[in-house]
Amino acid sequence: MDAALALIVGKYNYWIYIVLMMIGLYAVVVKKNLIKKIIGMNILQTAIILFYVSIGAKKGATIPIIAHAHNGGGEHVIHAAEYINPLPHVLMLTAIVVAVATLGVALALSIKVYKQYGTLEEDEIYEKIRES
Amino acid sequence: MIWEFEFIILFLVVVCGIGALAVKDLLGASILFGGYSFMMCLLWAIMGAVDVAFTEASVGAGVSTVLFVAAVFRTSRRTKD
Amino acid sequence: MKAIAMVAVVLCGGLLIYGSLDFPDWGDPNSPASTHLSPYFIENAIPDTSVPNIVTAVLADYRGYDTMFETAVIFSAGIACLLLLRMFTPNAPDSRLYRHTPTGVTIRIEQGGKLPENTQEFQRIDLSWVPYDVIVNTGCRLMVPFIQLFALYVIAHGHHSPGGGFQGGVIYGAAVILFAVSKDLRSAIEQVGEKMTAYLSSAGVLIYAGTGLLCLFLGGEYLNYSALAGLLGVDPIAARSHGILIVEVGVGLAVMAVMVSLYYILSSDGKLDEGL
Amino acid sequence: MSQHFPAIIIVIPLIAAFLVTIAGWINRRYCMPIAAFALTTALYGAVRLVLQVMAGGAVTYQMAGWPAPTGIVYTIDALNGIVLVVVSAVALLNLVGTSQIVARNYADRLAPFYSLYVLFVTGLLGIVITGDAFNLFVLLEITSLTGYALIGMGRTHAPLASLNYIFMGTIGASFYLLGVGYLYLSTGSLNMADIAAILPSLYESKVVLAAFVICMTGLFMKMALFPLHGWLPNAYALAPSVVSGLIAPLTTKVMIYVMVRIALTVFTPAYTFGTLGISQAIVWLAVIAIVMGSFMALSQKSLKKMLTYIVIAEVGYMVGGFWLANRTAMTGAVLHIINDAAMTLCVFLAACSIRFKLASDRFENLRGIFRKQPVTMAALVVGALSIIGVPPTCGFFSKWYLLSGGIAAGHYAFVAALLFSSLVNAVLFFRIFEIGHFEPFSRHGHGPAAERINEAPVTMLVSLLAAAAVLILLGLYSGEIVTNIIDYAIPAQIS
Repeated sequence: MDAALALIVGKYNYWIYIVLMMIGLYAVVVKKNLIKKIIGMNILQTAIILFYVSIGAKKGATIPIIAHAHNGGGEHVIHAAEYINPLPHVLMLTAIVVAVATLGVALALSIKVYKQYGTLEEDEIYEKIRES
Repeated sequence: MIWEFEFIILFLVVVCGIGALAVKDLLGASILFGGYSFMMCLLWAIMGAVDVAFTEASVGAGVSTVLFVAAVFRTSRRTKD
Repeated sequence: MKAIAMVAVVLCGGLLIYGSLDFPDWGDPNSPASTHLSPYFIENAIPDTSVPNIVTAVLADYRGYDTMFETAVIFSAGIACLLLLRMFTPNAPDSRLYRHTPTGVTIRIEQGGKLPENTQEFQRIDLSWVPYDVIVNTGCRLMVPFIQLFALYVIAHGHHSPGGGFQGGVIYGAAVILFAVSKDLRSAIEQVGEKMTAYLSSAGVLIYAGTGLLCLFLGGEYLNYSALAGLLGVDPIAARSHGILIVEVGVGLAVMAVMVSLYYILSSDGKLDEGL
Repeated sequence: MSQHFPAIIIVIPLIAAFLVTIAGWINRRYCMPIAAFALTTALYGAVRLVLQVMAGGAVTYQMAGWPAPTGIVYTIDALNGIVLVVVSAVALLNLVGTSQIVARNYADRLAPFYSLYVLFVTGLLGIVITGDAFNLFVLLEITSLTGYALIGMGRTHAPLASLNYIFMGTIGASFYLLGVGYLYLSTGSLNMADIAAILPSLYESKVVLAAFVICMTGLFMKMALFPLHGWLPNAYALAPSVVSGLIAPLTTKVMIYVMVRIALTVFTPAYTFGTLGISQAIVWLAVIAIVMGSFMALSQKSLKKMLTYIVIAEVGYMVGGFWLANRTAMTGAVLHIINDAAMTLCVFLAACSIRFKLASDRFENLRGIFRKQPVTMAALVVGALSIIGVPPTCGFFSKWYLLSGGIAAGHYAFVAALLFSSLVNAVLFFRIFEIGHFEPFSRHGHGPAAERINEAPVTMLVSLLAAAAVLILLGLYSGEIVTNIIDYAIPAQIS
């Protein structure tokens, strides 16, 4: 029981990312509205970013900006344990950019689809394709 | 780090995410998605990822929402699910 | 379909949960991720590049190559929207609305007729026009310059505080978008035109890639800013710091231009005529 | 300068993409030459790199001067050297072949088109050359984004197909990113060689298992292995013909290369084929992919749609050959990456040429096509023979390796699926030849006037003939390719 509790409490951020990821995945696959699908896709991507940021977290450490860097830096020794792991943050900056770029293209395409079929619902679009 | 605060934000993230997908109006969904991004940004700021939080605040909660609203404005607000 | 999707999602979640059982605890300072590579960055960011913000140092120097492609991703998103939505041979709008400013009378001009665009008395308005709002207009007009100033600060101060080219560029783009939302799209395009966004986005990425190429010609590896030391007249470590600033400016330009052009194209259906 | 080739090969196309955009506002005629120059440079650099690798072993290049685990490092060995040559050559041939058609059909959007075209190729080259797991993701996204846009610019239902591709592609890429995250969590590194060095002590870890499964699922989605192939047929068939000659030969093949790279370099053969024990399941999946791809190809009524299902079946060949896990089959799989890229290029270029003249590629419109477009059809015949696997062409040799590898592994279902698929391919293509050659054209109501030769533009014919010649040359020299390059590409542990 204690072990299970420790598992849940020690990693609760990881559970939240799994929940968000499943929500996003479900929305992309099941939702019929294209904009809703795009929102689901974004939630999926954000969940993964949350996962990476959780990897970087470190208890008892501060943000990865070195204090007193330029005034009297000589005697100030930097310990790695004092600062949060910066690498996942760097990777996730890139991932956010990728997400917004994908979002732009997806929205442009959905506008184009709307202009063509007059609706954003997938089932109505397929109906129109079958009729023509 | 105040764990109650973090817990509330984690809860709000999930609520906003589900809300954005459940609400039956695309404009509302875009705004809720903006709220989701902003909550996410707070969460990352708490975890010490200040650069990521800053980016998410300007991109996710800012520009993405505007792009969503623009796209909804150019298409329709109607949705069945 | 719904059932299959549900099964797939549950399977996927199960796999993820199974994988997370072996995770180190959240925030564990002794996890491999915090002990293998990151101590090097934390301890050597200042000696190597003289940039206190480790994230900036890693982003633009150690992994600068990733960041170059990140800028290229943004650039290709802008070009992709241009290719997909922009109508290069616009068909004239069905009708245009003009407002006679002194009296507030609105005239609709059907296809074919045209009024001179820049008369004092007549002002072209969007088909879905909202009456002039003092609070919104004045508020936004006041905010835009300060947002732009803040954006420049974020770009320039990325070495010492959170921020950098990408965030600054987005904020600058947001200022232009705010202007376009509060006034109308045409007056925003008069300020930052379509050609300008195309040039700026190419120029931004060219600055980045060109800096790398310059390093290569000066005898270093690609993007090895310390090769610029002779050119900038500083020691190799400071040269890395300056190199980071140069590429951040490039990133900022490209991101700002692409954000603005994405908004223009999405909000006007590719006609760049009437916006949100 | 020669030590900088790994950087130049990526950077020159990248810079060219931006120059094309600027050139588009000045004078549109400059766009195509700039793109062609960039791709030629890339091809030249790739060939030089392969020669360098053959002479002196793997080449490494440290970006920004940082050594391996800290910075991003390029490692070029025999495997990615040869794939680099294939990617740049295919892209260049398609660029030259379609230039006149593009100039005529897309005159108003030349600059964005060529800009995205070159960026797409840059992304593919980068995926192949990189030695960093995260860098691969960024480049993957460049390729995908430009690919979505290039597909979405097509007519009729292309935007919808492209949107579906976005959803599937993003899920795939996100899974890959998540897998890399799991690897990073358990090893703390992003460099492929470094991860491989740390992993052996973690083989029993659940995290590594999950990382492997997630990565592979994402890649299978991207390469359209059978149950996850839903996006591919519509996206490739509805894409503009000038683009499908680029995307169809390259995307899936490069993804298969990534799978080989991840499975062999990151996870090492000992883990992939030893500890894991899922090879058999994936081979069976490949068998199903081959059979289903062939069946679905049979039921199609237009040339391009049929070709897309053949692409799905071919993905099954390579995945199956790789997971058979013996040296012969793996040689076949790697050789097939090269050959399949060339033959897919050949048949898709032919389809593009036909569609340009007929404005349709439905089978009933192909009557008399041999008399109208003799050169195009000659190239299509060579490509078809290669896909079927007739000896002088290259398709035969890779299939031979795959077959003997399947027999050596004792996996007779795979062998049977390969033979069945070859038979189906023969049926498919001979049906087209029958329609094009033997069915009387005049039945359609046109007079004999329409039977005059009416060929596609010269550049198209040149690259069609070049592609056909490459197919035969690859066949004639396949022995040399195998002994000089592919033997070094496959790690020695695999017997």
